[in-house]
Amino acid sequence: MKKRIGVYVCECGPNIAGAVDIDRVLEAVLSLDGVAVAEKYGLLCSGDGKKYLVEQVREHGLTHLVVGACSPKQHELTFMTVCEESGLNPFLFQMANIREQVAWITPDTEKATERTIRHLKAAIRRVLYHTALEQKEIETNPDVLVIGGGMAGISAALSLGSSRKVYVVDKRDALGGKALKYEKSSPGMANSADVVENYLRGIETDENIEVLTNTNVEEVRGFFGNFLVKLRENDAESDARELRVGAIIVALGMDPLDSEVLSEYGYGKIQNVYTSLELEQANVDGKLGMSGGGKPKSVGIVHCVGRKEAGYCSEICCTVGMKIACYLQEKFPGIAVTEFYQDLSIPGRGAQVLYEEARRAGTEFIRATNVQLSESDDKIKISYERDHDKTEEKPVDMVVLLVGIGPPADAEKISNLLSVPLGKGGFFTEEHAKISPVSSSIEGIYLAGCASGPKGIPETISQSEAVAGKILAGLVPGRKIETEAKTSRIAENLCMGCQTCLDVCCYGAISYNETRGICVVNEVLCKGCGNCAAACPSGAASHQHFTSRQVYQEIAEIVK
Amino acid sequence: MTTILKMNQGVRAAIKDFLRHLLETGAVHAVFTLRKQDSPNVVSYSLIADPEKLDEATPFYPVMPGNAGGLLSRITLNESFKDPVAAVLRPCELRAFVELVKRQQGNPANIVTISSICAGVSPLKASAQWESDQQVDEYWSAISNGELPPNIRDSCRICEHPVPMGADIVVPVAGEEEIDSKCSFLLNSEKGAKLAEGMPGEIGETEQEVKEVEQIRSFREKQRSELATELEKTVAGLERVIETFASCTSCHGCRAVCPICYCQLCEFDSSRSELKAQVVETELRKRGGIRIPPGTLAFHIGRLAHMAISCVGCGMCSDVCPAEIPVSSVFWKVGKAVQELFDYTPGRSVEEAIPITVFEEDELCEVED
Amino acid sequence: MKKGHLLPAQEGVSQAVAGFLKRCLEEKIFDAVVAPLDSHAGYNYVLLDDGELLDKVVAMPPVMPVQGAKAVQSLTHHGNSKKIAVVMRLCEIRAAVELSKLRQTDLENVFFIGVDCSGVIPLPDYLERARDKPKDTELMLRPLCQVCEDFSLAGNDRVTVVDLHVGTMGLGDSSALLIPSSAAGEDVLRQLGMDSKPVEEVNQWSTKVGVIRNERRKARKEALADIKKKVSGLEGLLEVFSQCIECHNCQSVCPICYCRLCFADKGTSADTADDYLQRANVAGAVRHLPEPLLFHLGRMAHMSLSCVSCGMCEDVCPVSIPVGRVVSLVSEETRGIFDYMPGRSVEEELPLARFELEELTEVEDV
Amino acid sequence: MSQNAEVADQILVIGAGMAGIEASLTLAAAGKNVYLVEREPLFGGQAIKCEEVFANMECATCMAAPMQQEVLQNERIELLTLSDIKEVQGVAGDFTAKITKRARYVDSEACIGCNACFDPCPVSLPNTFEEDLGERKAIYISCPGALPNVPAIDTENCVRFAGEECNLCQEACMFEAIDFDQKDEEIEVRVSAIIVATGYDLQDVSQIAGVEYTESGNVYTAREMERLYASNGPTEGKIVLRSGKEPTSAAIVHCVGREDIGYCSAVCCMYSFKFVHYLTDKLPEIKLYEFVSDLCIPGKSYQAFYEKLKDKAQITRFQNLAISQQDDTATISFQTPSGEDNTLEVDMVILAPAIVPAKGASELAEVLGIRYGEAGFYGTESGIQSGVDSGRQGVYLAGCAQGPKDIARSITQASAAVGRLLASTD
Repeated sequence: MKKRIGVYVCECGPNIAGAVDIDRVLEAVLSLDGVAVAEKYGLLCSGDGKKYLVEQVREHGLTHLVVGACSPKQHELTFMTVCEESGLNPFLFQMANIREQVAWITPDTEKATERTIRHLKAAIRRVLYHTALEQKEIETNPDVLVIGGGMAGISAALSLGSSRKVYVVDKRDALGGKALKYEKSSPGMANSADVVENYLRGIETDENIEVLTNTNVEEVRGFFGNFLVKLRENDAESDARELRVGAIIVALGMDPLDSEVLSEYGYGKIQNVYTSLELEQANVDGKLGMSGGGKPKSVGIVHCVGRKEAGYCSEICCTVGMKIACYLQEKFPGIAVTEFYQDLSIPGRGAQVLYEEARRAGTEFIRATNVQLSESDDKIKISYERDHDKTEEKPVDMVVLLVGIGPPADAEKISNLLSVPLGKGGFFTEEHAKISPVSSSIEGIYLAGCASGPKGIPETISQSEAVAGKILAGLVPGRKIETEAKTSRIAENLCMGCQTCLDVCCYGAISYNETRGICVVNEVLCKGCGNCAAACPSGAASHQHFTSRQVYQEIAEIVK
Repeated sequence: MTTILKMNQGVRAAIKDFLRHLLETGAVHAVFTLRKQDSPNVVSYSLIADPEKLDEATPFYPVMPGNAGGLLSRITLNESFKDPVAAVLRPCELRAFVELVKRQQGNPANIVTISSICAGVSPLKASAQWESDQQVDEYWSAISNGELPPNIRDSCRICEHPVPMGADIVVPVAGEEEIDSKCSFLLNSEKGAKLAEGMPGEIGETEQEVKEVEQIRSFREKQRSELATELEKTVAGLERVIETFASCTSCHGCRAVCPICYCQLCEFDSSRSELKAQVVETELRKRGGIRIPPGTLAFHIGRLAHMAISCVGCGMCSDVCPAEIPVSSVFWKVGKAVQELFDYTPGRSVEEAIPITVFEEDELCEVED
Repeated sequence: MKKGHLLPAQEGVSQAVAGFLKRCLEEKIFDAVVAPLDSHAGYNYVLLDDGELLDKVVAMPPVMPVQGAKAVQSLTHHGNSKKIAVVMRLCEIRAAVELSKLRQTDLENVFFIGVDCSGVIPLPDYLERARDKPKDTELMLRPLCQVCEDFSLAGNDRVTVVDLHVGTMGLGDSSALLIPSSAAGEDVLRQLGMDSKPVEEVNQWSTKVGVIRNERRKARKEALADIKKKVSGLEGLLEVFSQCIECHNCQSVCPICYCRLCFADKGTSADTADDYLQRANVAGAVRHLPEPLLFHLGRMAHMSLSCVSCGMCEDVCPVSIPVGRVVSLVSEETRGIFDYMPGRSVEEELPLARFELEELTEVEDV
Repeated sequence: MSQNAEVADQILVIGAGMAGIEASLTLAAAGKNVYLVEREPLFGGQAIKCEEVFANMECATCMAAPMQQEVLQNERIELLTLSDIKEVQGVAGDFTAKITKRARYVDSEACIGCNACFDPCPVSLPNTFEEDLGERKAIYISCPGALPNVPAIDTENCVRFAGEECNLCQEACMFEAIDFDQKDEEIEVRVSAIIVATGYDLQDVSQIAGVEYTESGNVYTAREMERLYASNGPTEGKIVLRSGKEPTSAAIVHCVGREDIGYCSAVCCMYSFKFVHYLTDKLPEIKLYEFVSDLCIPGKSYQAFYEKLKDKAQITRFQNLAISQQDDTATISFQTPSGEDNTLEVDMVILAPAIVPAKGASELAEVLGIRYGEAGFYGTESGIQSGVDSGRQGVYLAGCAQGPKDIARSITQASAAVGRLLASTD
């Protein structure tokens, strides 16, 4: 079919009309091959302007549309909608930014006119190489898989259970996670176990929530709205179970930093040196005390164990230390508790309250570095440097090590299954650390709780509810989802199967076809970022709306 | 009757003057020809629009850094020149361009072709080593002695078509003994004649068909028949073919520089030509061994099948072969046989259809029944 | 000191290696062998399971008509279930390893036998003269062979992928060493009942290799400094590559350039005749194709990190551009940034395929 | 927005900072119709005042602008700028809110944001958005790139509204967008739920004992520093003192006012080290001091950020700090942890003031009938919960209105508020 391009220049009031000789521009572009019409209009983005464009496209039987106006950021969408209304595929449209890139920055009318012609020629030449792309819609399954049944997992499940089926999978034999081991939760000092049990009752009574304990995720395929998950029970001969879900929540929780550092503190060698988790457990079991059974008279709480090695602050240990101080002071009145800290990280109002309470109860806080433990008689000698110079010593009966939070033990396995990358500290990487903190880079896979980094229980619940918010908003039963139209493609005959594109794809949208020995793009998953096209050395991968040809053509005209 | 423009200056100066005349009068907007690069003794094809840049042009430089016919076809692949352009092409380059136009790989509109009666070019491997003008001087002095220049490509030594076919303007070079003091341009077409208007020199008519000097022609014929006999011995028969191509490194450089091989992705580089497991099994069972990577010979045979009918014998393939395989000689031999079979001369004219695209009722009757 | 098995080689190293390989085939240690064979007019890699063909094995051919990695690639690109022993130079083995990272070779069942390499003669020189006069001492090695440090496994911790190495240097004409360099290598010797001990010859071999390596190292520095001078700045680069006729032979024979169709051959620019004309109008004159330099720079961007400095590219350049030396120089610099050694091991990931939090910090802005 | 839409599908979001934007976008995606009410003439909250945000030093406007554009283009979101909540009646599921929408005097539909009206305006005054470091006209947008890109007339300073016969701006406008007859509007909306995301303010440092801070001296607040470095700020990113000189030394003081307010504001340590990057980026030779009491840099990525910058400044622990100003310098007197008295004179002091509830927070709390604590933040931080509970059913909290937090946590809480809202209505 013969190409009939319509070129429309927006005067944008005096913005463009006052800086550019539009008539000369129109004359120059009208003579170009394929250009059927070239016209100007007062304000194309106005209601009348849009109506005018729709009529023009129909009247002239245009096959392509080029608009010279403001920044595409402002009105590309407006004009693509115009295309759609007029029956033209919206991707057969190109916008030239002649306001910001020419009119506003070129005082000389002569020059501005020349530049405008260039920009329009470039757009005209580019649009010739555009192909009509289709926005597809796909059916979705609203159900959700939650991996991990700790605080993060169960609170997310509870928020979602009212509207869809939720599967909570945990490799352990019961839900509840680590929060069950705490008597109280810092900084609010509410009764942790009560809360968790309350949540668990909620899970039990919700018919929509199915709990699968002793179960591992074995395989995940598919994409947002249509995941196919294979589960298998631990050590069972039984067949794998297949589930269809629309979204997946990674709520694997945390594991304490598996740290050789612990042994540097004499843990395991010196009696009465405990980790904070052990102390919490002993407290819940009512076995708080010395290993021989006696009551401790003095306790040292050592902060930041493993921080240097891990390279980050685990955020909650300071308040945990204060909580433990409170436990001890409550159970053993008159006990001397000393906190050996580096920096008190106690953001927010709640933490401050707890800190003040611990101080009121008599806890001593010493800023100390280079803390070392050794046995001396039946005491533990803590030696440390106060204010980076003076070495001091303090003998205590018992030591609690506040061990930092590390990524969950399963992180790597699940990361590989889901193609969600691990980043800093070995935690799951968010789609965007600031504005997309509970999404992963794979659409439809969300992160809640400590899987993406150390955090306390309130923050964990906040994340779970945030994930629920995202799923409730984005995966509505019965609603279809639109896929990206501007995706990548891989030319079969050129692909060598080197899978470099697979390595650089952030969305898990590329898979390797073993039989054919080539890589294939899943158009539903592809977000059109173009990483694959940039990485492919043979040019087999290309971006459909930014093909080398389109870009070269545009540049060729600009630099002419 | 052919119109002829006679000039009293050497051909190398005359052609540059002529081209300058074309540019300055606006008869053409640019000239496609060889041009010296900044690095010494390096020439490459260029599109020249500024008459001043013609000083760097060197149209009949005895080196062919690529078959210009192929290059011109790539430039005009998508659309033709919109303004007139003059292209200086050697006969084999012109013929390659014509073959490519037949295959929709180039567009001749708006191109005026200037060709020469060619004395041959130096192999690239030799010219890459040139450090002075000595070899070029030797080349021209051989011509003015009425001889075939020394050290030219094998394909040039046996060239059957040193006289261009269908060029608008033909510049006799080979065999012109006074080449450095006078020359003539044959204006074969109206277009050509029109271009020459206003050039200093004497316009006349000649009935005489242009020929290389007998000496050169007979020398080339002798070389050809010698080569043919030699090839009978060295190439004919499967064993010998295998031997000829045994040292092939599979670099496929011959295909890369061949003007006729216009495919973007050659069949023999495609996934279809990859080694298959069952082939390995069969070969091991049959012979106990298989050469890897495979398909060396198949590539050459396949290429022969695809393009021998259009081979213009330019010799680029032999020039780039790192294994010194006489590729062009083999292709000449096979090409000649196929071309004769269909009475086809590649590049003779755009109108002449490529034999495989037309069906003649009585063709190849010898292989039927 | 490395352990080794002393292999008598009165009839030449090739025959000794052939004998060894024959035994391996007889004992069914391998299903097949890939080795260079003297056949017809040249040396070709052949996959064979017929022991008799091994008589034609040439352990160290004087030329490299095909980079061995290409042979391994063509054999294993779509997987390989045979247990195969591959006899090759270290640069060929390393290239095969690089290709495995790019999923072009499958090395699962491949057993690498490296051979001390004294370097190869450029193919054109060999075909012209050496074929008839193999002992012509006038003939120079490939420029990159002259400065190669990784020609032997002795004292070499930069190559860890060889299973068994054939040491020949410094041992005279009558013996060779089999040096097991992996568990699989040791296992093969054990199965054949061949002991491996720290014999005196291992010392001789290491010493000799060390001496040569030191010379090479020095020469390499000079050669690269020399080439660096030549290609410095745009002017230099343009000059070096200006003779290029875009035959792309360098790319076709490069073991690392695995693309079926090079980006530079795709014709993506789709420039029209008119574009050329316009450019000619602006510049006065334009070279017919995009600057060849763009092709070479693009190629280097794609493959220089994996360049094993084998020198194939330089061998096949019809206009004698020192392309191999330039790429090797660039490679040395780019590899340095990532502390990467192409073909060192299968596990070492390609720097570009791997994201390190702490890399290239000098170019980041905090 | 459809007038007939069910009340259940209408939601009111108060405050159009990052939290309010995130909440609105998520609600719109869920098919809800959102009234997004913003007090200021522009939206984007505090985040858009930063040139870059820690820890990746990402351009803040580049991060926020796409979300803002989406708000402006989303048919389900009605952004009401220059608007205040006057009254809220009803119960969860059916609230009626009265909103006063102050007149902008510029027709948002007709205006294309070409800024032609600024030049002719005869009034110049300090730009409060720029912390008074720059000037603006009586018809103005707060800074280049502010959204919506529609000016507003500041009636307190416009001479026409003071009775003069000026219509210069109107004359300059080619689109007839300036309408002096616009009136404040009273809007009544019925919504099923409310999300409160009113953000925070920085503590007024002039009230802090021992800190001498005047608007003409060499002591700056963190926000002034942000605007000084901002490429769309009053100096276009050039860091100069009020005197016009470049500082050769600067001290960044953490925890200013912490003792007064009694809590750690969570983000100051990080942005204080961000300032080290700002200053060394523009002034590589500058000598920097960080006065730190306790480093609060929690989370997996913040420490690495600190490690990268810590050597570019001299870090000093302090107690009992006082700041005084001289003509060209400022002096910090402090005690080291071991009790020694010490002083330091620098060209510039940058204060990291505490985060306090937004101005008018308690009044709004009364209007909304929600709980607020001693410090004035909404809701509570105690207990085991996400903090989105306001104490009133159907009203949810998000962002710094509930307590100091960084952008990521504000955004998380905004999604969480939507999560709770949707879960309770589905």
